[in-house]
Order: sequence, then structure tokens, then C-alpha cells
Amino acid sequence: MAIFADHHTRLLVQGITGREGSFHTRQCRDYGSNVVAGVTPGKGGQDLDGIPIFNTVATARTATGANASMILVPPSFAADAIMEAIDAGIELIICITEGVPVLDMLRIKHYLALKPSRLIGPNCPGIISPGACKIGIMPGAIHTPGGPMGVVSRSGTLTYEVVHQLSLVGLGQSSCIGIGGDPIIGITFIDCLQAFEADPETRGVVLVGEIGGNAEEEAALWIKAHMSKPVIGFIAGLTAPPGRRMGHAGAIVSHGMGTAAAKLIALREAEVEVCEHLGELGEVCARVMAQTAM
Amino acid sequence: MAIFADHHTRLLVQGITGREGSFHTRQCRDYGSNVVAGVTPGKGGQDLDGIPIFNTVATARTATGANASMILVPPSFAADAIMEAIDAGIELIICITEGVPVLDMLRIKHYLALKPSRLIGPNCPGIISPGACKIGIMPGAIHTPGGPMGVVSRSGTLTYEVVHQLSLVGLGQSSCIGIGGDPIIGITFIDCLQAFEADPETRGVVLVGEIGGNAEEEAALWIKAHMSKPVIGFIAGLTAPPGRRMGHAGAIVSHGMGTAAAKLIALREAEVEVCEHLGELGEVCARVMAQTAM
Amino acid sequence: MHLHEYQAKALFREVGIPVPDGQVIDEPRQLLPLIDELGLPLVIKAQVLAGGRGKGGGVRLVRTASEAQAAATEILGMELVTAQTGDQGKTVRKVMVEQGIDITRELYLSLLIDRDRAEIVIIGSQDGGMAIEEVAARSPERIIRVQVNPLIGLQGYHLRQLAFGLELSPQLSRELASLLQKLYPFFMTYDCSQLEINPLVVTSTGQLLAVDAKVEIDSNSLYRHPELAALAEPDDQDPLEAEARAIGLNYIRLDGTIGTIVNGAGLAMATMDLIKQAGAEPANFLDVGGGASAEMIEKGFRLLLSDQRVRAIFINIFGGILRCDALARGVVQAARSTGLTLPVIVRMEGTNVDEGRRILAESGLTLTIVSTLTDAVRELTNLKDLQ
Amino acid sequence: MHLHEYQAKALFREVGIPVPDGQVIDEPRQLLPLIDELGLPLVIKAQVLAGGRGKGGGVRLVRTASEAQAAATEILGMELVTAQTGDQGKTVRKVMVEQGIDITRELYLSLLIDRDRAEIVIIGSQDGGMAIEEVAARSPERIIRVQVNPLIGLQGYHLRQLAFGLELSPQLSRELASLLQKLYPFFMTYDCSQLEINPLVVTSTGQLLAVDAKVEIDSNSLYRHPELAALAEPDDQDPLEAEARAIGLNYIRLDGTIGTIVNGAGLAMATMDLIKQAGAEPANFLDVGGGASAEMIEKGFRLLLSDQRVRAIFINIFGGILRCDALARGVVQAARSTGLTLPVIVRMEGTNVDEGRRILAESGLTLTIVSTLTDAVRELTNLKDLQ
Repeated sequence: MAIFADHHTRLLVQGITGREGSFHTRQCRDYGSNVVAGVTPGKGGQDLDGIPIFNTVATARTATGANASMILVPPSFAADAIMEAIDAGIELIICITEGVPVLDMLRIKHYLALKPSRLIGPNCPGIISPGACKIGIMPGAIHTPGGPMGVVSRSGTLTYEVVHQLSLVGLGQSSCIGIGGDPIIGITFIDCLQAFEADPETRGVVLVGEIGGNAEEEAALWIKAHMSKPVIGFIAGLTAPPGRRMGHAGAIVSHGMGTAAAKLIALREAEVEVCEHLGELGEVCARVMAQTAM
Repeated sequence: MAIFADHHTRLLVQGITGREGSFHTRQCRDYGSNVVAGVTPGKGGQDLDGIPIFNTVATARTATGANASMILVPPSFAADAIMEAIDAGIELIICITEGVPVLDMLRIKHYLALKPSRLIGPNCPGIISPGACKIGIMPGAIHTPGGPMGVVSRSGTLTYEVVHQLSLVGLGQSSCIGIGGDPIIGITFIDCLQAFEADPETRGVVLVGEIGGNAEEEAALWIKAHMSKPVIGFIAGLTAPPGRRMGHAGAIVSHGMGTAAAKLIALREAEVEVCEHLGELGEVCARVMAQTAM
Repeated sequence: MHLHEYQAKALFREVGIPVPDGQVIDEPRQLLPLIDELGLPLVIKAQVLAGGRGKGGGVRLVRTASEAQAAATEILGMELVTAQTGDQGKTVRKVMVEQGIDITRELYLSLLIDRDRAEIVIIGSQDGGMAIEEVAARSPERIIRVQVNPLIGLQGYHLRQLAFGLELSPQLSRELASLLQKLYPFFMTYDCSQLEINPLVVTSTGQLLAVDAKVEIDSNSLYRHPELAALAEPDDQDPLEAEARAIGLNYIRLDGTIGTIVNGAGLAMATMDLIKQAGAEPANFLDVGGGASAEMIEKGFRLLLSDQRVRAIFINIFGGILRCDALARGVVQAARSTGLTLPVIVRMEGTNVDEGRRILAESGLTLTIVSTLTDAVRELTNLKDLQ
Repeated sequence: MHLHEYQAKALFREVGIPVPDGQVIDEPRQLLPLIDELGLPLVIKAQVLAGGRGKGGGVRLVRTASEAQAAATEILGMELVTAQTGDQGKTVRKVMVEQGIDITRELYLSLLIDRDRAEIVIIGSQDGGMAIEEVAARSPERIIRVQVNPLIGLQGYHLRQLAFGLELSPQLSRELASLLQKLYPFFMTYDCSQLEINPLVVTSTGQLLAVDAKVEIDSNSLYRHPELAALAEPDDQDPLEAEARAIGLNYIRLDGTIGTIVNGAGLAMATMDLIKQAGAEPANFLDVGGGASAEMIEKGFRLLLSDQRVRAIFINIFGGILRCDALARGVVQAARSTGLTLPVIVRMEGTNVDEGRRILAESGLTLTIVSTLTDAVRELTNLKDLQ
């Protein structure tokens, strides 16, 4: 078991013929993901290593039964690509692209609420259910199949660091999701926590947050009210100066809102095991999971 | 019991100081509806027969706990009034106004899907749960409290005719709803059928349709799949010429679509008891309900 | 409200949607200077609100000045009969004179409102010049439908779906995109309920050109488009319908002999059905308003009496908030003041109905008063052979 | 990207949002013709990207030409220190010269993006001229928030909620409505992330006037606003940050002594936190990109070495799809080519890490190579007293 992506995922890649697109398509396929189609307008009828290419998502979906789409297009085309996937009825949309304007996402966020599609990202590494399906740009090899940990994070390499530590202490992962570093994103911490809570393979969750917004605070409230499985939390940006965007468009402390300190307090109040030292995260998880197992 | 409107309804009237607004506010109140507030921008602080008037729906709702709103404003203000009520969190919105442009309703239809509000209308007589609550312009006196019939219709006076016949044959009504004669409306036949099916007081439903669109066909499919209570159907416009709007903006047969004949076939296929002669509708209902009681 | 081709094209031109060069005239003598301006060949098209003008002889391609003069003279003033006009046809009062276009391909393009999904639907086909219903029947796979949610509007992928679906070249795809980026806002800005360009022509130089234009505006939106409301031409309407509209009545003329006066559109439709079920034919649809007043009933009376075909009148009124006694007084007054001689059946129900019927009965007028719709049908049956 | 007041007002003027008459100058001698044009009194305002300019002495009301001259001369070139500039202040290179306004009332108006609800929020207050945070702390009930869903946009009821909330007269309500009907499209068209008018002034003739304007543009949107991208002034940025941006690095200068090079923004933030937890202070945030290449690492190296305050460098790289051996070669090459003398701690993890560490160890460079973050913290602790 895993959440959102698994052996049943039939993956389509929007922007498959771009440099990034073709590279990561091959990486995903080599990991074992079932890549059934690609879309590049004007290249319909061609193929990439035998993966058929279509002009539109709608025709690709009709022809191949794709149910997930990975978007690797330049930021100026990302909003259009996401909406095209939504309208074509793609169930799981993963937008890797960084630099999508906020107002584009503002509209998409509400449009998504009208439709059954689930969006991960943008500005995210994607999702991996180790051993089953990788949709994104994360290095597959650092992951360990078989659970028990779910990982959800706003970051990329920081997530790899966390996953690596988990694998080192012998904790495999059910699914790892980078929800993205932008101010407005598709699925949230809460959506993932909810799915992990319901997933039998997942026995504990690592939540990796960072400064900006209050998604972590909202997640904490949800955890307090609904979560039976242990959650280990980490927040990046304790030392970030206010008013500056720390790489991620969403990582900014403004008007005193969105500080790491406030997030840590919220998580602690929800009885999340907070780890402040990144180097110790793997050990903390091992300890918490050992206690839970008892 | 009744559907959508009952003793718990706390009614607000948007456009309360207009000629129609003040007249029908008094009619509703005299019938027994609990009218708690009115809204007319610029007249905040005044009152109508002791009903306090506010400048905005949001302030009216905060002050009075209104949970339903009847809209009686000119068509050029109707879309704005509906959206104001949606944003203020009003649960049940009844827009009586005729002549709202279709494109306004197109947008509102999707906006509603994002929000918990339920809209009846526009271009409708409203809703009445006899003996409990009247929100609309229908004559209260023709109705009979106590069930067992639910009535749902796209029309105004035609509904009164139907209700009158029901009362004459001794069949009271649980709730009667005019969903409106426009091409794009809020709640549909299906929403009402669903609620009637779940309402213990309702034991049968009269569905009054007319030419244009295919709401009746969709309702028929729903009835076939989900409805356990008997439905009696009537369709107006068997003799309407194609390409002409028969009074209601939505009542038009175009490109061969939306004919009364097609609707009758669909209803019959769903085992709806179709009555083709309006004069006999009351008797047909009496017969069907008598058979059901056995 | 339907716009004439020449009106629609004038609006198109304002927003940069390409149309052939041309002008509308209402007298043949205006043609000559146009020939100088536009050159030859020309196309001369009758301006009436009905489809099928070509088949009816209302569209001519002319190659010489004398051909042009002859065609304009013939078409202006003719009674044009098409599949949509009925047998009596429509009088042509204006013709559009346009440059002949060198056509390499004809496409079809329209925008409609999808009632079920509450979306705008763009329909395209490679089979331009044919009625879309025909294409739909013959080769439905050649019809491309693209749904546009009004909250997000026209996006790039809509354009791609259309262009790839129509198998356009990259250059024509760009042309179509540029056209739709004007046409979609046009549709929304002017509250269109239908917009059809058939054919949408590819010229020999690879440009797209709207060679025809059918535009229907949502009448409910005219309060915010006074410039469009002003385009309505009285000649386009049935005179009785125009008169009814002017006095605020919702009236549609039909072919029968039984005039109807009803309050409420749904009940009015059902009343027409009742007449038909009685074996008679309704002469009209007339809704005097759900909250009908005595005054509106009187106006309806006068309107029906001015229709020579009406042999009898059926009044079907459900008294609601306005009570039957008031309505009965309206009927009586209307009958008296119009010096009524036709048979009149009155069916009245609702609030205060007894008092209403009493007023009718004691009026001294020869009204047939019935209380149920079943009785009304019986009386109508008796009237059905009236000529 | 923040716009200067004068830039924002120029854009306001283009779309018809009322602002005081005025002009920007960068030399005192440009003032005299302006006095002739604008009259007196005038307001002279330093153009720096920082709030609190008034308190810092960067805004002056002048009543005579000599006062104006003195003020302009003093402000132009000054190092303006405000609560937001830091102690070193910001050099004033331009001043805005505006007509003095006869003010009867000061309002506050701003538009922001509500991340949680994904909506535009319009904030108004009767207490213009004060920082909104102050009003929020002192009298929160005097702050009116109106949420606008981006799919339906600004509607009449939003305007009414604001106008009645601010207790405006009918005339001022209309003025505000007209202003917002320009300001909301402005916000959306230019991809603003924040827009503040404080104060929004009511003049003695009852007009609304944007006397100040703070506008922030979403940097991610600049590809569709080249005209805004062109407004960026190099002087507004820290020179190192400007250089970093030019070479495609995501760099923020901080006050410490430990330079950092990290791949990925989240890991870079966490690395800053680690340095602090070790008792040291980071000199910067530097994200060389999640898919960091050897070339980007070298660029980062060079950038840090040009910062005189940097006493040591901490490289924290998680090798993902780009493997550690390639990254290690990049580090070695960067260290060699820059003739590095500072202490460098390298923590490298991920794909092919053993080969990467071997390359580092055998490079002959004096690098401190650690494998875990805990080891890194220990080494950083040893460095913390470096000056």
C-alpha cells in the first residue's frame, strides 16, 4: 500500500520532449513507473523510447488511459498545462515547475475545488511510493520500500536528507510527497496526513515544514483532532530574517506571521514529536517508532 | 417535516424596501415566516414594520443569525445580490427576480459549487413548506399543510394550479418548490427529488416540467436509479413551436432538443406516472397515492 | 435578440475580427459607388433574420456591374422564402455588398451556451458551409467540441484542442487562436447566447475571414448594452408581437384560431396544450404576467381582437396574490370597453374565486364561465370548428 | 520585486488612479522648473525601498522655493536610516516632488493575497497615515477586510462592504468604488503580491488621492511584464545579491561569518539553522539549485570569497540525481581555481557518496570532510570564534 501513487498509476508526462522532461521521464520509467504517454503540442505521433507522444492531454488520456500527469514545462506554460490536465479528467497531477506566478495558482486553486483532480505542487520534487512508482525528480535510490514511514514536506533536497536518514536507521517509506514551496499549492499537509492516517502500510509520518504561511499550524490542528499515528515534525528557517523570501516563493516571514517558532509551538501543542536538529531526525524517528511498536 | 425551509428558517429579504420587496415581505411574515432582517444599501438602521434593515447581508447575518435570504431586486442587481448572500454564508438563497442575464448565472452556477449555499431560482416563485414557512410570491392560502405531496416545478402559476388541485382532492403538501424558468438555475429537479426522497413527511412527488434543456431527462434517470416514492409528472409545452422562447427564458426547443415529447418518453421510461391533461392532475395524484397507501 | 449579418460584422470589425470588406445598402442606386470602392467580383446578400438565404436565392455572386445592379434590384424588396421563414417569406429591406473572396477552404466555428454544464462550448468543424446539424448527422467525428468554464475563460489548451482537432497547419492554428482570443471576449462582453461563423474561410493568402456571422444576444442583458438594443429593427418582428412587446406583454403569434390570455408562462404553455387536446388550435401564446393585473388583461384582450384570425378567446387565470374578484372586474371591463362579439370562455380559479365568478356571471356579458380545466376542454371542443 | 513610489504612481496615473501632481528628480537643479510648474507648497520625498521614510527625515513639506531647494539638496545623496533599512541606511538617489495636498481625512487601503483562502483581500481603515499593524493592535474593529475570490473578481457588494464599513458618505463611496474598479484590475494585471496606499487622502474638494503607493510585484510573473522588469534599479539591491542574481544563484546576504553553499532552498535554510545551533552565525543563504551542478558550486564559491566578512565556508550538498562524485569534482575545481585559503567544511551525502568523499580526500586541499550533520555541527562549533 501507499498513498496517491502506486502500481495502478498510468503516468503521462506533459513537456516530455523538453530537456528536463525527457531526462526525468526516463528516470521515472527506469525506477519502474508505468509511463504510458507524453504530451508536447505539435509532436503528436512521435515517441520517446517507445512512449507515444500526443498533442493534447485529452487525446493522450483517451488513447492510453493515463490517470496521472507529471508536468515539466516552463513556468509560463504551467498554469495552462495544469488546467488542461484537470479538464482532461487526470486524477493525479504533479507539477514540478518552479516559478509559476501566484495569481495563476490562486485561480487554479479554486478551479481544482470544482473538479475531482488532485494537484501536487507546483515547485515540488513530486511523489514517490518506494518500490512501486516514482513521479518526480527525487533520486529513487535513497528510498526504501515497505514502510512504515510517510513523509510529507514543502522542500526538495531537505526531503531527500530526511528520507536518507530514515533509510539509514532502517525505516522504510510508504510514500514521500513534496507538496511544494510556493505560497499557493495543490494538496496540503492535511490532505497527505489524512491519506497517511488511512493507509495501513503507514505507521508514522514525518512532516517537514518551513517558514511562511500557516500550513503547519493548520496541520497541527488537524493532527490534534484526527491523527492516531505518531507524527515527527521538523521546521526549516528558525534563523531566517523576516521579509526575505528564502529561495522558495512561499518561504517568507512577513508582518510577524509565518515564523518557525510559531510553527514549532503549534506542532508541540498537537503532541507532534518536534526535532529541532536536522542531524538527529533519523534517530528521533527510530526512537518514536520503536516506542509506538511497543 | 419539510425540505429546505421550515420553522427554523430565519429569513432575510434583499431588496426589502422596494415595492415588490416590501409587499412580499409582509405576505411572507403574515403567512408565519420568521422574517428577521432586510437589506437595502443605504437604508441600514431603518426598519420595515419592525424588521431591522441593514446595508449589507454580512452585517445583517451577524446581527440576526439569518440563514435564508429572499432576493427581490431588479435583474441588473440580482447576480451581485446572490453572490453577496453566498459570501455571507447564507444557507438558502431564493432569487425571485426574473430577467437575470444568462452569463451572470453561468458564473454563479460554478461559484455556488465552491460554497455550501443552496440557491433556488432565479425567475421562480420560491419555496413554501405549508403551515411552516413561505419564502416567495406564491399565494399561501391555496396550500394545505401536512403532506404527503412534494411539488417541484419550473413554473409559477402552473404550480399554483397543481397545488390547488392537490388540495381539492385532499392531498396536502410537505414542500412546494419553484426551481425557476431560466436556462441556468440553482438547485435542480434532482436536488429536490433527493431531498423529498429523504423527507419522511413526503410520500409522493409531483414534478412539473416544461420544454427546453434536458433537466427532466436527467431527473428521470435519477428517479429510475434512486427514487422509491411515486412520482407524477406533467410537462408543459407539447404544442410549443420550435425556436421560440415561451415566456420563460429557458423554455425553448432548439435544434430539435428539449421537446416535451422527449421529456415524456424519458419520464415514462423511469416509471413516472405521466399526466398529459392538466385538468386531471389532481385525480391522477389521488389515484397514485391511494394505490401507494395500499 | 438576433443581429443581422451586417450588424454582427460591424461589431466584429470594431474588435478586430476579420470580415470581408463590404457595406450594407437599402436602395439599388447606392450600389455603383460601392463597385468603385470594392471592385469586382462582389457578393450580394439579403439581410433577413433567417438561415438558408443562399438556397432561397438571397445570396448572389456577381462578376460585372450590370450583374450586380440586376441582383441588387431583384433582391431588395423581394419576399425571401427559406426553410426558416415560413411560406409567406420575409421582405428583404437591406442587402450586404461584399468583396468576393478567393476561398481555399471553408471551416465552421460557433460558440454556444451549454445549459447542462453551465459552460461555453466552442464548436469547430472542417466542413464549413454546411449546416452543422447535417455534419453532426453525417460525420459526427468531424465535429470538435471544446468546453470552456466561464470562471477561467479561454486558455491555451482550448485553442490547441480546437486547432489539432481541426488538423490545422501551425500558421492557421495561430490565426485561429488570434481570432478566438477576440471572439470569446466578444461573446462574453456582448452577452451572446449563440454565435456562429459559417463559413469561416481560409483565403488564398492563408488568412481566416468570417464570411457569415449569426449572433444572438441574450435579451435579458440588453439593459447593459443599449447600443445593441438600438439595433433592433421593427420590420424584423411580427407586427402584433412588436406591439405586444411595446405594451409589456409576453406574446407569440401562432397559426390557430383560439386566442388565449393566461397569467404565467408555464400555465400559458399548458393552456395551449389544452386547446390542442380539445382538437382546436391556439392562435397565440400570451402570458400577461404571474401577478396579472386587470389592466394587463385588458391590454391582452385588445391585442387579440386586433388579430383577424382569432375566432374565440379562452381566458385561463389562476388568481393568486391578486385575487379573482379584481381579475374578474378586469375581464368585464375589457370586454365592455372593446365591444366584444367573439365567444369567450373564462376559466378562473384561486383566491376569492366565488366572488370572481359572480362578477363575471352578473356582468351581462355572454361569457362561458367554467370552473375546471376539464370543463374548459369540453367547451373548447365545441368551438373547434369555428372558422 | 518592490516598486519605488514614483514608479508605482506613474503606473497608477496610466490607468487613471488619482495621484498628486508631481515628478521625480535626481539632482537639486531640476527642482526650480518644477516649482514653477507645480506651485507651492510642495512635498519632497526620498525614493528608497523602505517604510518609515517620514520618521527617518526623508519626507519634507516645504512652503518656499528656498526651503524646497534646501530640502532637496539635503535629502538627495543622504543615507536614509529607517526602521526597515538597518543601521547603515540606504542612499537616496532620487526624490519625488509633489504638490502639497489640502487634506481633510486620511484613509488606509491595501490589497494583499490571502495564502490560506487563495483570495485577494482588500483592507481598509479610517485610520490612514498610521502603520496598519499599529491600528490592528490598537483598534482592530476599525480594520475592514473584504475577501475577493479571484474567479469572480471584484463585485458591487465588495465595494459596499468596504464603503459602509469605513462609514463613507455616498459621494465618497462612489469615489472609492471608482478607485477600486481601477485598482483591483491593476493588481491582477500587474501580478501584484502587495499594494498599499497609505494614506489614501480625502482632499478638501472631496476627491480621493493616493498620496503614497507601495507596490510589490510577484517576481515569478516578470516574464509577462518586461516593462516592469526594466524598472528594477541596480542600486536598490545589495551588490552581492545583484551579482548572485545575475549569475543565476539564489543568494541572500546575512550578518554572520560562516558562508554556506547548499543545494535546495529547504536544506539551505536548515543549514543556516545548523550553523546557528553550533553557536556560529551564517553569512548568507545560498541555494545553488536542487539539481546543483559543479559549475553552480564554483560560482557560489567565488561569490562567497568576494564577501570580506566570510571567515569560513560550510558546503552542505545532498547528491541526488546529480551524483556526489561529480559534485566533489566541482568543489575541488572551485577550491583550486579560486586559490582558497579559508577553512572549508564539506558535508556530502547521497548518491555515490563514497566516491565523492574519496575525490575530496585525495584532492590535496585542506578540506574538513564530514559525513553526518552532527559531525558538521561539531566542526562548526570549533569555528565559531573565528573573526
